[in-house]
Amino acid sequence: MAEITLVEAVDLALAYEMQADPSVVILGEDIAKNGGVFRATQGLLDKFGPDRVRDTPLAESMIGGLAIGMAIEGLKPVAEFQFMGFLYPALDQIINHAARIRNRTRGHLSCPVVFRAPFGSGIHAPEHHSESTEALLAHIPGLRVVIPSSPVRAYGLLLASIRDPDPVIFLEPSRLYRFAKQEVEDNGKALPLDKCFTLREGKDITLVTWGAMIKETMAAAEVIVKEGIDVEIIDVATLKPLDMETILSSVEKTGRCVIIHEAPKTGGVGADISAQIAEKALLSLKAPVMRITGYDTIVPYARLEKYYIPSVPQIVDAIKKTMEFA
Amino acid sequence: MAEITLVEAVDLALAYEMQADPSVVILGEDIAKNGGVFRATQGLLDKFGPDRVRDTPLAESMIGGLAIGMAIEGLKPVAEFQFMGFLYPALDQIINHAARIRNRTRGHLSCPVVFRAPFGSGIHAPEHHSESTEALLAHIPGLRVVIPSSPVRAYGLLLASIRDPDPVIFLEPSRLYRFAKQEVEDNGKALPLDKCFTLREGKDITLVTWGAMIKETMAAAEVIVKEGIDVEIIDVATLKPLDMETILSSVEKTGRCVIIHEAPKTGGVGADISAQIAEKALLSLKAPVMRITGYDTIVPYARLEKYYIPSVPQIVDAIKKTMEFA
Amino acid sequence: MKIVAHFEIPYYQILNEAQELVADLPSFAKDPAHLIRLYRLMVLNRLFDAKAIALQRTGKLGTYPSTLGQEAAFVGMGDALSKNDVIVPYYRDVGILIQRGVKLSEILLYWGGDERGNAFANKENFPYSVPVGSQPLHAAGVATAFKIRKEKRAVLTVCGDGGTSEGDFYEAMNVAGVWKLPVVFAVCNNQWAISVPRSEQTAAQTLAQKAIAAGFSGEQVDGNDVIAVRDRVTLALEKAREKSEPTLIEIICYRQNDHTTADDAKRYEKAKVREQEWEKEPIARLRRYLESIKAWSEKEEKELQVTSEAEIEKSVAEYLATPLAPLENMFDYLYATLPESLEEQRELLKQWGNTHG
Amino acid sequence: MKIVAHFEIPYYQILNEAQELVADLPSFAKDPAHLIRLYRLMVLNRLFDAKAIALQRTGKLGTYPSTLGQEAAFVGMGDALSKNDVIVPYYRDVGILIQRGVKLSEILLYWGGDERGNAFANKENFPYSVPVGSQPLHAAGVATAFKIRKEKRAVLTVCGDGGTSEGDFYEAMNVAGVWKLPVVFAVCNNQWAISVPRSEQTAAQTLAQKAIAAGFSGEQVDGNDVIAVRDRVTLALEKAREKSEPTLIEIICYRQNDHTTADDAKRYEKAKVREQEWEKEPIARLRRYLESIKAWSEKEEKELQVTSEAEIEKSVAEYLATPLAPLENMFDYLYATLPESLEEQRELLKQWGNTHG
Ligand SMILES: Cc1ncc(C[n+]2csc(CCOP(=O)(O)OP(=O)(O)O)c2C)c(N)n1
Ligand SMILES: Cc1ncc(C[n+]2csc(CCOP(=O)(O)OP(=O)(O)O)c2C)c(N)n1
Ligand SMILES: [Mg+2]
Ligand SMILES: [Mg+2]
Repeated sequence: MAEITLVEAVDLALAYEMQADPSVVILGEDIAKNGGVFRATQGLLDKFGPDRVRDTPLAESMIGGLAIGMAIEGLKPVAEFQFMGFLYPALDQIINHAARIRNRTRGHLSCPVVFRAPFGSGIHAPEHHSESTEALLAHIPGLRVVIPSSPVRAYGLLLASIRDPDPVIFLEPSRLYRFAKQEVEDNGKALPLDKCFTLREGKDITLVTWGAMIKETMAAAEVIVKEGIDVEIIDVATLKPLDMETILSSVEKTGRCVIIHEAPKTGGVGADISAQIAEKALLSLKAPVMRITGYDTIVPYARLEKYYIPSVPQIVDAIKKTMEFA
Repeated sequence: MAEITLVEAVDLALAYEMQADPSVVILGEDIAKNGGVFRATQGLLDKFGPDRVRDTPLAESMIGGLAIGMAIEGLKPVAEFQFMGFLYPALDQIINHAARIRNRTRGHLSCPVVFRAPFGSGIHAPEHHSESTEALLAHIPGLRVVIPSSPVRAYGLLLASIRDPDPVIFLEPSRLYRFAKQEVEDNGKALPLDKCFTLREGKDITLVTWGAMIKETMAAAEVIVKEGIDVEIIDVATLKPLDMETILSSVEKTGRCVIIHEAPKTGGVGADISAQIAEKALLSLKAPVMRITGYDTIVPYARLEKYYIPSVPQIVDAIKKTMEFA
Repeated sequence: MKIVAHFEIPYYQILNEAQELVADLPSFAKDPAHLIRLYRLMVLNRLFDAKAIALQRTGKLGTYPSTLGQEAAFVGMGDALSKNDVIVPYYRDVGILIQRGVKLSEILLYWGGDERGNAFANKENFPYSVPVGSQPLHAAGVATAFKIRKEKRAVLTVCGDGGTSEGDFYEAMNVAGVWKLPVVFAVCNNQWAISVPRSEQTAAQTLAQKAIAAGFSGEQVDGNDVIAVRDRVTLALEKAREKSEPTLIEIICYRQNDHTTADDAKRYEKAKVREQEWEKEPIARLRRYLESIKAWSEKEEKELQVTSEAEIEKSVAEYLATPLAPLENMFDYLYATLPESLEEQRELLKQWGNTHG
Repeated sequence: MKIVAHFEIPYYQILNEAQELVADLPSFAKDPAHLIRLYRLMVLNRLFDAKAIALQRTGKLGTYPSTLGQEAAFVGMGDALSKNDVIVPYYRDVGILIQRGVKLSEILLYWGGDERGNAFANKENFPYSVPVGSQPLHAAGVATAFKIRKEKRAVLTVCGDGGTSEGDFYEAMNVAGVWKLPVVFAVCNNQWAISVPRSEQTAAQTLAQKAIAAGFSGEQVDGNDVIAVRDRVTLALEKAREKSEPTLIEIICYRQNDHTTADDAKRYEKAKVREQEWEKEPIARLRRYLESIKAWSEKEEKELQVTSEAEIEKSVAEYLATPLAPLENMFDYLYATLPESLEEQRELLKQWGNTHG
């Protein structure tokens, strides 16, 4: 069992499922011969041939609409958008069709498509390569939005997403693509969708996060645990539908919560989590729920981008403030 | 001074500003000869001629991108999307360009465009004609999102939006287009953007809403006031940037709050308002903030659509529950 | 300077407006029974249309888009399809759908505002698509599936003249061209996109030539000539099935009514033009031809009216008798299995459902 | 069947790969000084390119897209523009921008990851556009503004061969055609969209023919022939200014480097093909021609190298000396005036800015 990176885990899951299920077909820009600009589809063309591993013309609405048609006709397409910032032309197809075809036809047709895209900032790429607009998709009824934050979860959640009978938006934190390696058993076992992962149990405070911010959150937790604060860390993983049960029972236990995400604060998914905590666990709260997030600005170009991402000291500070609140 | 409907107020504001400012140009599908499918641009072709009142080919990304180019080159385009559900193809242009051109060029270029669209359900139209996805736009840094809920506010806010030097998404609740008439003075006076409107002052509970839900909220308030509960009603009006000051000081006064909107609950703008109240006014709260919203479903076709919209008794009930919370 | 490429756009017509055969009859059309079948379908389509509008006017149906004058286009396309082909329609294709096993009562249910109108028994038919120009991409996707699975099947997708301005329409054609997909793009050019005339939609002299941008052939056909429509679409579908090559067919017709019942064409359309165009309308044309070859009589015409009306009345009754769906259906088809997190909302709906006016 | 429309696509070349004049020289090209100016710009472009890549390799610049082998396309276009025209570029247009008053140091700043690289002094220049195919619509918008204001100005917009597959590209052409907009669409066909070859992008035999879908004329030009590029783009811009008519020009060249410094073309491109294409490259071609007419010498070439290098070094020094912008700039150009509600976040940024690694 090899130690692999998150992007390798994506590749591995694709290979596994393509082997297991001949109806899985992958498509996108530069995904075949080039193996994807991040190499998430490396080697798949050789293994599965050009019918099932398809470089598309450069047109994202097309990728969206085409994959929808394929899925309705019984294939299981896994389509890649090269970066989240280039998914926007496909939003119409995703919102108006992928999310609705089952409902529109009272279940006669369905759309088992997976739309993959790397997302998030911190990789020194040009403008539009740093988006974290998962909230747009998490607002749309009929979609699932899944975000892995480790190689193991990338592998298991991608398998689950492909097998899911409904459309899944699978967002891969590009900042974590090669951040850390992990042993991943290539056993074809899916992880559950619609469930949070509790990465660390603790009794004092709940940290809720997802995607690349797992990195800073873990680092902050390391600092804070040393100071004797027992943190619980939840990786939301499936942002839609949201498993509030896990989050609420954690907050009911700890009474304190900090939500950390990279997306702009206003309208970020953190808002919803915070609102639901306030609605359903107000009396358990010993302190206001804090949100440590990206700013309500456009992600800066490379020279300033790191200042956009919430920092470890900032998270540590929020945890302390929340702990000290009386 | 005539009593006019909301849609007539839109038309009036457009006429006023086109007269006052020759750089204002309007464009969209069926807006010229046909005067718009809701007649929001009725008479403008005759008054201002085909150069400034332009029927476009049927292509929404085009409407978006073209208007952006016009705005950058110094015009003040007011572009109509025929319905909000047909704005999605333009999201890429709006998110990736309109919202960013000022920031991208460090202020050298700017994009004073207004994108208008009717939105919301309840008009017995076919699928896709009933969207309330204002939250998608309210999440995007660089945009303003403005929603009028009366003829007077439609007139004043549209003038302000056209005069604003940055991109504004102006969403008109189609359910209110001809709901009630109001006297509107055609004096070219803009109403302030970025400010909530307090429609009724009260000391017991704050109702926060916008768009067509003003109708049900007002009706619920009428019922509840009779029962001796003194409600304060806030029409948010500008959803982005959000004037939390007005909302917070109201909630600090009343200690209770119900947010009402038509959009799906998860990821709706209500989540953000609720989260911010919980962050900044937790100690003032005498009860959890409730959100009465559309369901996390696709708006049903006409036969069931009314069951999707929050009802007056439902709002009344939420107010009562919030009042009774101890 | 040298010329490196050149292109031509052909126009096809068989039975012209003067009921003359201006080209050889394709073999199907030599069989009067076949032509009578097409004629019956066109009449049914027209009568259904009139009924739907009447229902709308009396508050018993939602917004409805008439197909008056365009019956040959849709009936011709529907007849060209083989059983195993797939249709990806837009929203004006009654004449096709009734040939794909879709019931008139389902069509009414759809326009009456009920999703169950889309729950067709033949599961591979796509439902109506409202976002203009978006559905050709789905057709390309279906065709991709056929190609990958090596099935000899074709897809037909339809949009209007307005739809050809959407980027999606072009993107669909482009991928169909480069991947050699078994798909036929039909454009029902009825000269209007609501109030915008064909001339303001594009400077292209023909809509057929849009295929040149995607590297495959496009052609025009007289959309008031059901024989020509049926013939050209059949050939294109065969080409798709046999050679896996796409075709664009511009079907030239005229919208003889408002865009939908929510529209008022008098605001922008000259009555004169519509009258002139009516001279070309497809039903009278075929009827006169059938009469000229003694294949149709006044008596048969009367019977047809009666049986069609009866069929329509039956479907109207079925439609009007359809009770509201359970409110919870809002949730029941959102996902294959309702996520736990939505159960609370589903309960709320049950609780508050009956508080609406 | 009758033919109702036909179309042709011309190809233009003046100075071919064997340095032969295969067509009459346009008048500007009869002036050796003008050709020398173009030559100098192409050399500057190439040397700048090499420098930028070197900076990237040593960690001093971000991802950079080389223009190696494509200098004639960009330099030719840039020279064709009049002062009052507007350029709406994509991201590979160094050779144009340097002729529009944009400083080399600004271009480095941009690729170094600093928005100030886009704050051009000439305010009407558009900045680089990253979302492929999206910017032709802006050009159409600018052209619409010119038309409404009755200004005799033209817009030039550029995208790659890959960009022609985007719906936006088509929508921009379509509106330009039907509104008769003064815009020139240039497609820099360098045969690749990252790893996807031109042949997999579209089945259209030429990219020029995509204009047929929009009802105006398209043409191909040898993109390694700066004289032909300059000539054809000039004529198209004149047509735009004088007659308000759009044109599509496909400039055929070859990408002689990886897509960007983040790419490795060895994964998908045959070295052989690149070598063959190098035979046609534009700088040697013009140089030999200039030498053949005795307008250029070894000595001048050496001087040019020296002065160009010096100019580049100066701009590199300027770039490297540019301090970070104030962090708060993130907020300062988001709106004309910072909304009150963002002040708190702006303060937060100041407070936490220095806690980042
Ligand atoms: C994307 C999108 N934009 C706008 C509309 C509103 N709309 C409905 S039909 C129509 C005109 C369509 O014209 P055409 O494509 O010619 O088809 P026709 O109705 O004439 O058959 C418009 C603008 C829509 N349904 N979808
Ligand atoms: C909308 C969009 N999709 C994807 C990308 C990623 N991307 C950047 S350049 C490129 C290829 C562009 O090829 P082409 O248009 O031929 O221009 P070239 O770079 O070859 O000059 C791609 C896919 C992007 N920038 N924008
Ligand atoms: Mg039409
Ligand atoms: Mg290219």
